[in-house]
This record gives sequence, structure tokens and C-alpha cells, in this order.
Amino acid sequence: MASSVRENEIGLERGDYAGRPTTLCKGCGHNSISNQIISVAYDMSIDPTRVIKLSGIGCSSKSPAYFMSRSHGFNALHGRMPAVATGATTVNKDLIAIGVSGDGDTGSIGLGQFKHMVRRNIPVVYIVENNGVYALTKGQFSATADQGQQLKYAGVNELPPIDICLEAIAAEASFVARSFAGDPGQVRELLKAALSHRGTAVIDIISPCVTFNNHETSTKSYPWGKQHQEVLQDITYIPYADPIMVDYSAGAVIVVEMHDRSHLWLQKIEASRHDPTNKIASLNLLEESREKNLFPTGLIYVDENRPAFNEVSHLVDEPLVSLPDEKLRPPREALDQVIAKLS
Amino acid sequence: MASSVRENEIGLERGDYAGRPTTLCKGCGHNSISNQIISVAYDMSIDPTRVIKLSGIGCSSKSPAYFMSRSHGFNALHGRMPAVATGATTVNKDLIAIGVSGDGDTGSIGLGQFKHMVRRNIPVVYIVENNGVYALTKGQFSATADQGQQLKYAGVNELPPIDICLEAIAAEASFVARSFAGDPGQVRELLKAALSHRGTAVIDIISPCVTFNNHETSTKSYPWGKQHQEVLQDITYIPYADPIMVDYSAGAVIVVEMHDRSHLWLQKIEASRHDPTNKIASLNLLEESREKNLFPTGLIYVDENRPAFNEVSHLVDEPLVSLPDEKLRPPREALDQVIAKLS
Amino acid sequence: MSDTQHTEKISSEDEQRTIINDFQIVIATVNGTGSQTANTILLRSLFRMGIPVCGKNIFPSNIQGLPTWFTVRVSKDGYIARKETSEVLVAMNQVTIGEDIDTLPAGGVCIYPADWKVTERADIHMYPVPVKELLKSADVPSNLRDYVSNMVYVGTLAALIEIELVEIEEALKFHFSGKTKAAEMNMTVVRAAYDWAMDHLPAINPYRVERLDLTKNMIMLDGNSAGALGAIFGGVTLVAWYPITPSTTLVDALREYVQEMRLDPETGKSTCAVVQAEDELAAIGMVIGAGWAGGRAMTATSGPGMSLMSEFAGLSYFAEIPAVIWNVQRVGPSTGMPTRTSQGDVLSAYFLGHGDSKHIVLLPNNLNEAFEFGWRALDLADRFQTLVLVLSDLDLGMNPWMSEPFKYPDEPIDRGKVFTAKDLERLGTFSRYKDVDGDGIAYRTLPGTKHPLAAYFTRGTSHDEHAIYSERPEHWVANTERLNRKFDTARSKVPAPVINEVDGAQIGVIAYGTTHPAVVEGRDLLRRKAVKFDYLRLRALPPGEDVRKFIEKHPRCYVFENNSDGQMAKILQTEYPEYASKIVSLAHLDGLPLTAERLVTLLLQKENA
Amino acid sequence: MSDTQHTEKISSEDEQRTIINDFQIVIATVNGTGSQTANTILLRSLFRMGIPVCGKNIFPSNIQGLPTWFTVRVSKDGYIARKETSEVLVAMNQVTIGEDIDTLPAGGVCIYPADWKVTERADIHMYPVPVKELLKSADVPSNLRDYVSNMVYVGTLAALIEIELVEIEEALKFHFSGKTKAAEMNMTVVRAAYDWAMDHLPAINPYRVERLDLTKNMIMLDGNSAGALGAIFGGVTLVAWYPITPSTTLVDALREYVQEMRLDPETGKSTCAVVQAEDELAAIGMVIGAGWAGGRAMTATSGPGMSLMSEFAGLSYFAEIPAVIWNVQRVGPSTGMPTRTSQGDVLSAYFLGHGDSKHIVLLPNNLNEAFEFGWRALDLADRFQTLVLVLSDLDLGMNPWMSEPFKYPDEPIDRGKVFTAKDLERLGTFSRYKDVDGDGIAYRTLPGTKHPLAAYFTRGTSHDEHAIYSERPEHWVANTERLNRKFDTARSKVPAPVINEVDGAQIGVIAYGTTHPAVVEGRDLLRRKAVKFDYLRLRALPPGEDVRKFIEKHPRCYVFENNSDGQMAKILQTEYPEYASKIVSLAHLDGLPLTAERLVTLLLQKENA
Ligand SMILES: Cc1ncc(C[n+]2csc(CCOP(=O)(O)OP(=O)(O)O)c2C)c(N)n1
Ligand SMILES: Cc1ncc(C[n+]2csc(CCOP(=O)(O)OP(=O)(O)O)c2C)c(N)n1
Ligand code: SF4
Ligand code: SF4
Ligand SMILES: [Mg+2]
Ligand SMILES: [Mg+2]
Repeated sequence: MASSVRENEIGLERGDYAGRPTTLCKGCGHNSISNQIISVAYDMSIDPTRVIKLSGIGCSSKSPAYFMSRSHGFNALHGRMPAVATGATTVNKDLIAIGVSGDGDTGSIGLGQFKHMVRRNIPVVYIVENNGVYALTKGQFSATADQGQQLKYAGVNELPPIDICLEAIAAEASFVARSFAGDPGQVRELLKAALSHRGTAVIDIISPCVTFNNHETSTKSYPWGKQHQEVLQDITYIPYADPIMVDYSAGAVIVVEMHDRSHLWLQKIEASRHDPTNKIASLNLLEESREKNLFPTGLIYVDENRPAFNEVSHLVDEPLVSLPDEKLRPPREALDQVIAKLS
Repeated sequence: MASSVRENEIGLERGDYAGRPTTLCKGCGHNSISNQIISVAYDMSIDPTRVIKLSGIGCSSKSPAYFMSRSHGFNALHGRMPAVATGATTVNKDLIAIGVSGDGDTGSIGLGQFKHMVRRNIPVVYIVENNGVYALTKGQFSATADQGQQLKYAGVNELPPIDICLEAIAAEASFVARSFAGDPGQVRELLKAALSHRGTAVIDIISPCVTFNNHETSTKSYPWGKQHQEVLQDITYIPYADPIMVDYSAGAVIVVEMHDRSHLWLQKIEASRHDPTNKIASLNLLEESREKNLFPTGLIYVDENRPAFNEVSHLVDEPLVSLPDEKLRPPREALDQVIAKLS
Repeated sequence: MSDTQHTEKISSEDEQRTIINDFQIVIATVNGTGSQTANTILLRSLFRMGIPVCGKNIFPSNIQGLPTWFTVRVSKDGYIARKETSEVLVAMNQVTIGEDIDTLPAGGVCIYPADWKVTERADIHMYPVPVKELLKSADVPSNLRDYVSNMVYVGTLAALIEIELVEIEEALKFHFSGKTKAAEMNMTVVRAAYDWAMDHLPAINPYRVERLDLTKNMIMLDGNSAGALGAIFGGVTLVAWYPITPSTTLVDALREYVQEMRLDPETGKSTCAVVQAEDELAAIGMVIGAGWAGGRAMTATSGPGMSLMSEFAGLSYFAEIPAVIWNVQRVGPSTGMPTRTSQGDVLSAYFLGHGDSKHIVLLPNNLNEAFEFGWRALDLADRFQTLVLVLSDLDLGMNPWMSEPFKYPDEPIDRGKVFTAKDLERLGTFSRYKDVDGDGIAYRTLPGTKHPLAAYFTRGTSHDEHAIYSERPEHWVANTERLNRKFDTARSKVPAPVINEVDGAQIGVIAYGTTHPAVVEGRDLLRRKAVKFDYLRLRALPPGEDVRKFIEKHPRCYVFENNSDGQMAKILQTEYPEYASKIVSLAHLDGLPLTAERLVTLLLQKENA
Repeated sequence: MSDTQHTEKISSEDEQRTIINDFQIVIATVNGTGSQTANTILLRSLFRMGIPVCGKNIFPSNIQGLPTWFTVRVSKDGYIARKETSEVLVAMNQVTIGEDIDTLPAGGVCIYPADWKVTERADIHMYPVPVKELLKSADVPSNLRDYVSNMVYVGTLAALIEIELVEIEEALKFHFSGKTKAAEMNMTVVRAAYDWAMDHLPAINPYRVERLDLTKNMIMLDGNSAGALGAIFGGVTLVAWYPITPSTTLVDALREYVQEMRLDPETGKSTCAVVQAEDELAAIGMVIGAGWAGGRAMTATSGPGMSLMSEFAGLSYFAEIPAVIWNVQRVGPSTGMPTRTSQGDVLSAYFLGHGDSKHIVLLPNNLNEAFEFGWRALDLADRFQTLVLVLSDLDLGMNPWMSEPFKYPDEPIDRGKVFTAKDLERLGTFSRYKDVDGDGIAYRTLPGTKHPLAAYFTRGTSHDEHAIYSERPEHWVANTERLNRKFDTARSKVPAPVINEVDGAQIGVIAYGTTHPAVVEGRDLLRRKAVKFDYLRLRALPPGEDVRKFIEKHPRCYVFENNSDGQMAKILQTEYPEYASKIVSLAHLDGLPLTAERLVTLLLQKENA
């Protein structure tokens, strides 16, 4: 990680990417993720004034206040961040959108919007800080809670969890990853890749809630995550590399060229031969993991060919918000013509 | 099909299962499905006073008015029938719930509720009359509309369709089938199986809209459906049959024992060797069909072991609505005890 | 069918009477049979004859096979309110023909297919028309016969009430813009029916039209299209919506106008995004996201959709994000009557959302205002950084109206108080929610503004002037007071009411939106009964000083509106509790536009009570 | 920290003054540190000493690490409104200690950890307490030290203001019901601190408590639990909800009471389903589905959730389906202040949904009413086949209140007008929406009723008496009139207002819910200033004849409520436009419960204006 006084390519220090002091609990997974976002934005020399930070409601959704204070932030409504992201990125395609949501925000109240955002391929890095509970409302089961789990007030959870990644792929997602707040290095590389992606980049990060759901038996806890994480690939993000032949089949490395011409080197790990460019393989991986209660992390699925929503919206190249009045209001003659036709 | 004057086992004629005259267009797929529901209910000697007919809003959602007038009907809000079904079946487990929805009602506004209903395994036969458009509002693209399709006002659809069946399986559905309004026989057998199922039985029926989306190039049209339907199995529903060994692997027949001890005989069709009890196989089948634009119909996935929602809700055996006042209001002493503890 | 007995004959008086340019035609058909084309052709040809017309489409909430009616009123006096009774009936629906005939006044005229059996009424003129034969004899390909069959009644009517054939031809050309074949084929049928009628129908016909000169330079359009046009000229950049009757055609029209007027001439690419959302929660969310980012964004919906937008409405109000909702009202509560008109969402629109939220509401009454409010709503939203609701209704939105031509916006686009990077450089400081100008409106920056001071954090939670989260009572109170100051600023910046006073008026009448035509006509009717009133037509909420003064001045103010609970009367009562006792609701809702007759009855009942 | 200077010394007058049973303690802590246990122990031990108490928890909307305050008022006169100022401060938050000390009046008392540096104030008593040392010396396992550390201030306070240790012990036993170990360990710390304080703190202490006899037979509980209990005794069979502060604990409590009182003794299975929905749209949908099927169903939510329920609210109203929504109000608009109290959803609740919908609203003011309305809401919903909203608030819902014990329901469960198969057999006919009894309430049948006549079709669209879809104006009008008749019937069936008149009163005061305690106290304060008022406490909407008469009788009626826009005043103005000018809003909202001091100031300002 870069030391905090060095300036990056655009002359900013790491501190320029800081947010306000966190008000989350000490040890909360969400804080760790905020820190990785800060690091990555600094490392990639991202202009913070181009970034918008979006969220819903929840402990997780508070996070955007705790990173990158030089970026506009929007703490929207519970479960409704996807729509807000759609509106903002459609009228200003130059913005870099980072969304932070929770498992309740995305999997419960927001499931519909989440899926339709993915289906549209809205250009946003969409992070789900998944802790298996509604933390901010004090620990009820979320839609990703483990079946059979027992919590204080809620009793036993009788329902199967939904899988955010599987949901994303079912909705034709173009970038789906899973990670673990306890593995900051992987979170960082995935964030870099996501920021280079042209559509919705869904990253489901198991982010333990130390206050309400960090029991060893919870699949959303640090201990469980540490014990069970199976890293699918060693990921190396290579910015602006020379074009390299992409080779999916042979050898131990898969190289994915991102739309912005950066590359991902995915060094296969022996146990897993997962090919993240194969959708059916990805579905199978996820369904198998669900059935066997496994915790594979890394890049699950990627498709750099699917255009982002604003690429298929037939809009002018300039961001709509930058258009001068003359381009927005048709001239007097245009109205005259309309009127002529109507009389 | 039974002739319409004969009485069934509970002494009702087919006419006793009729609804009000349809106000849908002539030739609408939805009407055909209503007719199959009438036939099946009559054939299975279902007591219409135990049935509740639920729907959202849309042409499809009007259907419940057009079958089984002796059953209580509820034309709820757009996309919100799942919640209504949950409430009704939870307080009265004796009801037989038949829900009719559309692709807009389920796939667009109602996607979240649909998925959570499936996840809870609410006991309802949930029929999606899928025509790829919002018909009642005059023909906009729904979430299942074909990518690249052109419609009059809406222009070209740039978005990939969602697959109702895939969505259901991702949400841990226990019964998922696909059919075609142009194949009434299959619709009937699947309806019978669905009515014997213990949780949510999702049947995605391609039901052409002859007014807005019956072009040959539309995958939701009669011509396309007739040409492309690939029947997965010949389905025979056997009520109350003797217990038969279920054999999934060998031979050309798969027998599924339903929770009510009826059986499904699934005669495999040569081309397809689909095993509907294998979830991963079902996911693969659907994803492959989506990629190759295929139209396999029949029982996609079934799991008779997953309990229905009211089975895991720890409720008394009697329907809650039938409980006498004494069982609902604790006695005076109970209140005294509470008060004693609080002072 | 009805049991009513009509035994009287047509009186000889009636036989001789001729009523020119002052009656109403009703065309009863089955929906999904293409009669809308025929009806608009009729309407437009009358309009082209210089006669003031008004058309109302009364259609069912389904796609095909149910009864539908279209009324065409001609009025030499220029009245464009619906009338309670039609004198001329085109009865093309076998299911309702009995009832339809019953509604005719004595002396009325009925045209109907010759092969239908109907109970004759002696006191009206009944003209069977051999529709099938005429179609057969006309040179129309058999597969298109159904489609053009409605032209038979157009031709018959033309002969009967003396519509000029050339204007029908022109109207057809207009309708089939370009497609001359279609226009001609239809005209063939019109001519055949016309000729037959001239030959076969008796000359006894009390209702006739004659060319006038009262529609010159006027246009004819529906309000949804007018609103869409207004938005186009308001520089709208994002429209997110979910289809719902009767707002759908607003977005349909808008999409077409975007293609016509908002494409970059070089690239053919659009300067306005139209996004079909997955539901109304998403639609308004997209609008809020866009408005926050600096877009000019709107959605169009109706009652159920507006209900779903409640939570976001509160966010727009409290986080101060520009947004525009067009609510083309239909009859509620709940799904209600989706294809009937009402003004039933006024109260819920004004207070949409929980907590103490309240919103600017615009109330267009005619095409011109639909157009004007189309652009002005976007300006007001940007200026006040808040939600603006435009309450149109099915009557204005989906029916064809004649109108003066639209006025090109006479003000430049208003983007409100936005600090650019340059401003920030100059100022050296920025507090998002500070009331710099004392009008309650603070300055904002747009995401993407290239300056280290530009960023702030938007939230629906309580915040201080710097947009920092705060639960301090004093921050809450200060912010609320500023929001209220802002709302008060709006009172004088929203479209002012139109006040029309007359000598000798004793009472006041307040109305808004589509009740206006009935007020205009009712006023003349009442004048004849020696009842005179001053008239205030509201065009926006919150109301300003003019409204207060108007109410103050009158001993009684009757509020006419198309809902059951007198919602605007209630709002005015809370705005002016000191005069509340003078504010008397004469609300009425049955799904149809208000008529002058009913207005007169309601008012006289109250006055004489 | 603050800049205020306090240079004056404690006056000798102050030194001698002793105030018994009439002051307020504020405990400033950091949330997530377990101080809530300590605070409720304090409260309960005072309550057990027979002294009227009132506790208010002022906590942030997060889980851990932010400032939180708890005030405990003791009042020999029985006042249970919050007071503006606290005289005794337990300063356990290093971030706010400066500010906290500033809020003390001269002569006040401050306890704080000895190892913190603070700017002393000469005019108050400052008592540093060696918290760490006391904890170390007490025999507490080190891993539990943090957890029990708050008992240090309990013990210190006990010594200082003379709380009886035995009552603290009892309170601990109550709190840790059963877990004696935990109770004992806590008591150890309390004792250690008590002993230290007795030894080390000077005897100068103006604020003391003394045993009284004013809480005998009373109970202490939070309103959410009381409401939950009421629902349990109301025979609730389905609770569907989505968590949201401050309503969550209502359902938490309900779940526990279900386990206690609503399990079948034989099978251990439940007679009430509690379903955590995926959001509020689903929660209310489940309630509607259940209510339709004959369940007794409710949901609990807060502002944002209620906004999301708007569309279903309209369906409940129009399709006439029983449903109950508990809205435990917090501060809006939008997400607002989730952990602060308000009465800001009254207007939106009453008119929730588009169109002309309106609803029965219950307004509990204390634990007893929370309990009573818990069951009564279900009865009213079934009786009127409509949505009933119970508007509680964070103050009532989440704060501990003392109260008379609950009264067992004195009426049998009311399931409203339901035809059974037997009834149908007898009657031979059934029309779902027919006004058989003239009260606007029609009969319904439940799904599953075994009779061929039982079925009908429920819809949010327009229907005739037989529940058949209809777009006919006369059906719409007739149905609307019946719905309005039904609403009017409700006026005399909902809980009547409580009216309290006094001799010589000139003015009227209207309040509801948790503003009540401030009115009671403010009334006494005002009496001393020779201002007397009659008092009407609203308990439900729509208001009935009593309310009209009360307003009629007074030249001015001040309406106190905890919101910004004077929502109830607005409602009353629309209900009684003839008296609207007399209805004067004195609304105030800053997130905290109303105090008598503020009430007096607000009223006198208006009276003297
Ligand atoms: C409409 C609405 N309903 C409910 C809430 C209350 N609420 C706030 S956060 C939250 C759950 C958050 O869970 P999750 O997204 O998993 O975030 P976490 O706190 O676990 O990080 C809920 C239910 C709300 N703010 N808005
Ligand atoms: C909240 C809400 N939004 C919009 C509508 C308008 N609406 C009625 S039906 C419908 C679409 C129905 O599509 P689908 O479910 O596919 O049914 P179909 O008519 O195609 O059978 C829409 C958008 C509505 N009734 N309610
Ligand atoms: S409650 Fe859980 S999720 Fe919330 S801040 Fe604390 S540890 Fe994080
Ligand atoms: S419009 Fe389409 S879906 Fe609707 S009734 Fe007609 S054919 Fe069926
Ligand atoms: Mg969570
Ligand atoms: Mg459809």
C-alpha cells in the first residue's frame, strides 16, 4: 500500500481521499471496506470530483460518508440506490459511481431494483456489504441469513438465504465477484477491476457485523470466513497494459481485457479451475457452493462485451448535464412547425 | 376432457366452475389458460369454496374473474399479489390459492415480491401469463420482452429478458414449470401437478397477446411457440396412486411423488434427458435455452421435500381464522400475571 | 336495455325547429374496433369548418369488446364543456343501443345499423343505415372492411348534419399524414355513405352545422401531448416512467417529439433520455438521481403510481432535489376507474409523503397551460430545488382540445442556484444548506464539479447547514424554518391565479384545471338567472396573496372540483382558516368531466338552501 | 465543548436549599456501552420508592460510539412530562461533557469520572468519581468490567440523592429476571460506589429523593410493549412487518408475548403468525391478504414505511378490507431523525393514499391507551372493514412510562359483519357492498365459506353492490356515498375525546398523544398566572360531535402538537370550517417531547400577542 504522504498521479495525497470519521462499531467489516476504497481510489489516481458515492439505508449504507469526502455523496432511501444511480449516471456519463449497500438493502427491500439495475447494466461499482443481518435496526435476519440460524429476538431462521451473486447472474450481470472484508488485498484488486468495468460491477463482500452476527457458526463472521474462504484466483490488476492475447482455456492464467484496456491477470488456484468468462460454469459454481456451504471468493463472472446502459441509450456523447440551453430548448421555428401541423 | 353436464366427485358440473364472461380479446392466450383451470378444477373435483383466486393488475390479472365464480377472488395491486397470497394462506391454511399474474406484474414491478414469495415457499399455484408486453397499458416492453425487438412506441428493446423460471430457481423455488398456452394438454397436466404441490408452484406460461405481440418473430407469439416448443416430458398426473418406487436415473420414466401422495409420471422425450429433480441441471437447461433461444416446456424443477411456509411457521393445526375467541384472547389471569411482573 | 316508455310523437314544433351549431353528438361503439379514428375525423372536420368543438372519449379499462362512447359537442358560443345530454346518437353498439336511445331527448336523432332490431321511439328520429351493404358496395378490400366500417357513420352524419365533405377529406389526410392510400380508402366509404344518406334519409333533421370563423389559427391536440411538448421545450433531459393510464400517452408523445426535435443533427443522438423503469418507485428514484446530478428530470404517472412515489417525494422535499411528477389524474381511491377523469389527488399531492412535507403543485387547465407548465415545472423544480407536481387529468390529458397556439417560452431556461467551480474559487467557501439570499433557497453544486470544495453529502436525514448529519434540535428547527421560508417564497413565484371579476357579483367561485370550461358556461347560464359571480381560477399551490384577497372579499366562495371530498376547499380552509367558513365545497365526482348544467344545479341548491 | 463562562459561585442560599422529589437527572453516555440497563435500574428503583418518575432516552441513530442522554425526572406532584433543564448531571461522555455541564442551572450537581479533565464551574457542585478504581476494587471479572461500569454512577447517585439500596437491588432482580448472578454482580458495583460516595462526597447536596406512596399498584413499561400486549389480547392472528426504528421493539415484544400467551398448551404451537416481510409494501400486503381472509392482522412501522404503504392503504379503504397499521412516529420528512419523536404523520395518515381515501386514526396517549387501542384497533378494523392506523410515537413507544395497570378488555372480540354459510342459507341472497343496515357498513363473507353464494370478487376498481366491476357513474356515486356514510358512522364509534373543563376557563386547548403530560403540567403552571383553559384530548379521527361542540364553545382553541405544520389543527379546520378561525396551531417540533415550559411560553406568546 502506498504511504500516506506520497502524491499520486493527479497530485493528491492519500488523505485527500479520506472521509469523515466513522461512526460504525470498532471492528465492523464495513470500515475495512471503506479503507480499501480509499486506497484503491488513491492508487488508481481517480479524480474524486468525478466520483459519486451512493447508498441506501443501513450501517453499510452509512459508509460513503466515511470515504472520499471530496466526492459528492448521496445516502438515498432504503433499497432504492439503484434507481438513483441510474438517473445520475444517465444524465452525466462522466461520473464514476460507487454504490455501497447492505444485504438487507439489496436483498430484501431492494431486490427488485437491484435486479433491474443489473439487467440494465448501469455503470456503477455496486458493493454489497453482506453481514447476514439488518444491523442498523439491531440484528434481524436479512435475506442472506443462514438457514437454521438463531438470533435473539428473531428466533430461528427457517428460510434459505438468497445468493447475491447468483441473483446478479440470473439478471444477466456483466461483472460479479465475491470477497471477504477479512481479505483486504483481494477486495482491493476486485475494486480496481470493478472500476475498470463498463457496466454494473457487483461485488458481494462478506463484511462481518461484530455486534450482531459474528458468532463462529455464522457464515458471515470473521472466524467462519477466515476458515472457509477458498480463493478462486490470484488477481492482479494491470492498468493500461499492452494488449495481450486473451487465453481462456490453456495454462494457469486467464487474462481478461477490460473495456478501458486495462487487464486482469487471474492466476488459477489449483483446486479451482473456474473460468469466470463462462456463465454456466459460474452458475454451477454458485449453486454448488450454496448446496455445500462453500465460500469461494474472487471473480465469479465477467463479460466485457455487454454494453453499459448509457451506451445503448442513444444519447449524445456529451454528458446531458453539460449541454448548453441551445441544445436543450429547440428553436422557435421548431415550435412553429409543430403548431402548423396541428392547426 | 369431461363433458359439461356430467357431475364430478363432489357433485358439481363443469358449469359450476365457470367464471364471468371474459372481456379479454378474442384469441388471447389468457383465455385459453382460464379454460384449462376450469377443466382441471372440475376434473380434480376441487371444492371451489376452498379456492381463492388472486391476481395483480393487467390483462392476465383480470383472468380470475373469468373462471370459478364460486371461489373468492382478489384482484389486488400491480405486482403485489405475492404478499396478499402470503397473508391469506398464512391465516387460513385450508385455502387452495391460485394466483394469476403477468410478465409485467411479476417480472417488473413485482419481481421483489415474487422472489420472496418463492423463497418462503408460500403455498400457491402461481401462474405467469407471459406475453412479453404490458398489454393492458397497450404494448410496452415488459422485463421478458425479446432483446432487439421493435414495438410501435417503445422503439427497440435493448435489454436482455429475464427468465421467470431461472429467477424462481435462484430464489430456491420448489416447483418450476414452463408451458405454452397453445398446448392446453400440457398446461392441464402441469396445473394438476401444481395443485398437488406443497409450496409455491411457479408455472411460466407463454400466453400470446394477439393484439400487441403476436408477430412471428416474437418468442411470445403463437407461431413462434408452435414452431419452437420442445416438450421435455410427457406428463401424466396420477391422483392418489399407490406408492411407487421413485426412480430418477434409470429408464425413460421419472416418477415424482407429490406431497399429497399423488404422482407425476414423466415420460422422457428422446432429445431431452432432463432430470427435474436436479437443480443444477435445471439451471443449466434454462441458461442454455436462454443463450440459444430455445423453448423447452414441461416440468423444469421440483423438490417435494421443501416445506411450505405455513409448515415452518409453527402455527396451530387449525386455520387461524377458525380459532374461537377463547383461543385468541388470553384469559384475565394471563393479563394479571403480566401486570404483576411489571409493577 | 331499458324499460322506459317513450310514447309521445315528435311534436310538429320539433319537426320544424332547426338547431345550428349548438348540440352534441354521441357515438356509441365497442372499443378495439377502430372507432377512434372515425371520431377524431368527425371532430377535426367540424373544427376545420370553424366551429368550436369539444370531444370526450369515454372508454373502458380494457383492450377490446366493451362499450365506449365519444361525444362531440359543437357550440357556436364557443363552449367546450361536455353537455349532459346529446341530441344526436350514432348507435354502433348492439349491447348498449337500448340504453343509448333512452338518453336522447325528444326530437333527437339516432343513426344505427339497419340490420339490428331495436325498440323504436316515436318521439325521436330513427335512421337505420345499411352499414354492411354500404361497405360491400364500396370498393374496400374485404380484409380492411372492419377497419374502415366506422367511416359509414362519418359519411351518414356528414349528410345528415351537413359537414362539408372536403373538410372530412382534409381531416383524413391530416390523420393519415402521408399515407394517402389509407386516407383515400376511408374517403371512399365516407362518400358512399354520404351519397346513400343524401338519397335515402328524409330531409327532416333539426340538428345542423354551418361554417363559422371561430377556430382560425387554433390548434387541436390532447393535453398529454401538449405537456410533453412543454417538457421538450423546457429542456428535459431525463424522463423515467412506468406505464399507467392515463399518463402513458404523455410519454409516448414525448418520445416522438424527442425524435423530432431533440436529436443532435450531426450524430442523430438524443439529448433526452427516456427510461422505462420497472415500477414507479424506480421511476421517481431515477428522476431524483438525475435531478441531483443536474439533469432536468421528470416522470409521468397517475394516482397509484403517485402513491408509490410518496417516500421519494419526501426525500426530494427534505434533501432539496429538483424533480417533476406529472400526475394525469384518474378516478381513485385505489385502482378506481382507470379510464375516467378526476381531480382526486390534489390533497395527497400537496402533502405527499410522511412528516411535514409539502410541495409545489401546478394545475393546468388547458393545452396552453399544459405546454407552459411543461417547461415551467422544470424551471421551478430547479429554482426551488424541490419536487414540483403537475396535476393534469384524463380529461385534459387524453381528450382532444382546441386551443390557441402555444407560446414559445418567454423566459430563458432557469437552472436555479448552482455554484460552479469558478464560483467556489471566487467564494472560497460553500455551505450546502445556508440561506445566503434570505429566500430560503440555498445554493447547490453538481456532482462532477471540479473543485475540492464542491462536494457535499446528500441525505434524507437531518443535517446542519454544511450538510453534515446532525440530531441537534436547533439544527432541525433552523432547517425547518428555512424550508418553510422557501415554501413561502414559492407563493409569489408559481403561476398566479386568473381572476375574473364582474360588476354586481355577490359571490366568488374558485375552480382549477378541467372544471374551468363548465364554470365559463355555467356563469353565462347563471347570469340569465340573475346570479353573478367573480371567478378565481387557481393555477398553482401554495396559494399566494391574490387568493387570500379574493376569498376575503366575498361573503361566500364556492369551490368546484372533480372529487368527492372537496380537497381543494380543504386545502384553502387550512391556508386561510380565518376565512374557512366562507369556503364552500361543491365537489362532485362521477368520473365524467363537469358540465355547466350540474354546476348550475349544485350552486343554486347551495345558494337557495 | 462550549465557550460559555460561569464565573459565579454557588450562592449560600443554594447551598442550604434542599429540593425533595422534584428535579431531573440527565445521564450522558456513549451509546452501545450498556448504559440503558443502569438507567432503567435507576428509574425503576425510584419508581419502587413510590415516587412518580419519567424517563426519556435520547439516543442517536447508530449502534455504538455516539452521544446519548437519558433523563430521569422525579416529581412529587406526579408530573411525567420531560423538563427542559436537568439539575443533576451524570457526565459519562467525554465528548459532550463540556456542553453537558453548560446546561446545568446554577446550584446543579455533576458527577463525572475523576480521570477526565474538565473546566470546572464554580456555581455548581462537581463531584469527580474514581470510576476505574472502583471497578478494579469491586470483585468483577475483568471481561465484564465494561459491561457493569455504569453501575458506578448508579451507586454514586444512590448515595448522593438517597435512593434506597434495597430498591436498586429489587430493580436489578427485576431486570435480570432469574439471572441472579448477573444481578448480584451489578449490585456489588453499586454497593462499592455507594460506599465510596458515602465516604468521600461532601454532604452538600440540594437534590434528594424521599419515599412516597404515589406509585402503588402502578406498572412501568414502554408503549410499544403495551401496544403489543393489547394486540395479543385483541386476538391478533397475523403480524407482518419490516424492521424500522422506533417500531421494531413493538414486534419484538409481541413475539415474546406470543410465546408466553398465545401458544397452544398441548402442541406448543402458535395462534399468531409473525412474519418478517421483505419490505413495507409486502408487510401491508400480507396484512391485507390476511384481513381479507378473516385474519386479525396488523403491521407496525414508522413514517418511511407508512409512505410505502400508501397504495395498499387506498385498497384497504376502497375494497373494504380490515387492516391495522401501528405507526410509531419519528421525525420526518424523509428519513429525518429516526431516533427522535414527533407527531408528524397525522395528516398523511388520515388521508393516506391517492384519491379520496381517508382512515380511522387512533391516538394513544399513555400505556393504558396503547394497550386498549392495541385490541380495539383490530375490532374497529373488522367492524368497519377498513384500515385503522394507530399513531403512537417514539416517546410513548420506546420510553418507559408508569401507568395504572391495564384493564382487561371489557367487550368481546368484535369480528364485524360477517355472513356465515348458515346466514347465506337463511337469507338466500348476498350482495357484498349493499348497505343493509343503513350505517354504510356492508356484510362480507370469508374465503372458505362453504356455500355457493358466498364467493365475491374483491378489487380496487369500481364496483356495484354485487362487487361486479362497473364504470357507471351512478355506481361510483352510490358507493362513494356509502363509504362516506360508513366514515360518518365511525365518528361516534371510535374512542371519544377526553374533555376536562374547569371553572372560569376562557380558552380551549386541544392536544393528543404524548403532548398530554405537558398539557397537564402546563395547565397548573398557567393557573398560577391566572390563565385557565378547558382541555380536550383527542383520541381518534374522524372527530365526532363532542369535538365540534368543544370548539364551538370557546373563542379560541389552541392545538398543541409535536410537528411543524400544525397538522391536527389543519385537520380540525377542514372538519369544522365554520370554526376554523378559532383553531390556532401551537405546533412545535425539535425531536424531543414537549415540555410544560415550552407549552406555557407558546401559549402566552399567542395570548398576549
Ligand atoms: C423504508 C424503510 N424501511 C425500514 C427502514 C429501517 N432500516 C434501516 S437500515 C435497515 C436494514 C439495513 O440492513 P442492511 O442493508 O443489511 O445494512 P446493515 O445495517 O446490516 O449494514 C432497515 C430495515 C428504513 N430506513 N426505511
Ligand atoms: C402501481 C401501478 N402502476 C402501473 C399500473 C398500470 N398497469 C396496469 S397493467 C400494467 C402492465 C401489465 O402487464 P402484464 O403484467 O404483463 O399483464 P398483461 O396485461 O400483459 O397480461 C400496468 C403497467 C398500475 N395498474 N398500477
Ligand atoms: S452494528 Fe454491525 S454492521 Fe453496524 S456498525 Fe456495528 S458492527 Fe458494523
Ligand atoms: S390486449 Fe393482449 S393480453 Fe390483453 S386481452 Fe387482448 S390479447 Fe389478451
Ligand atoms: Mg446487513
Ligand atoms: Mg404481459
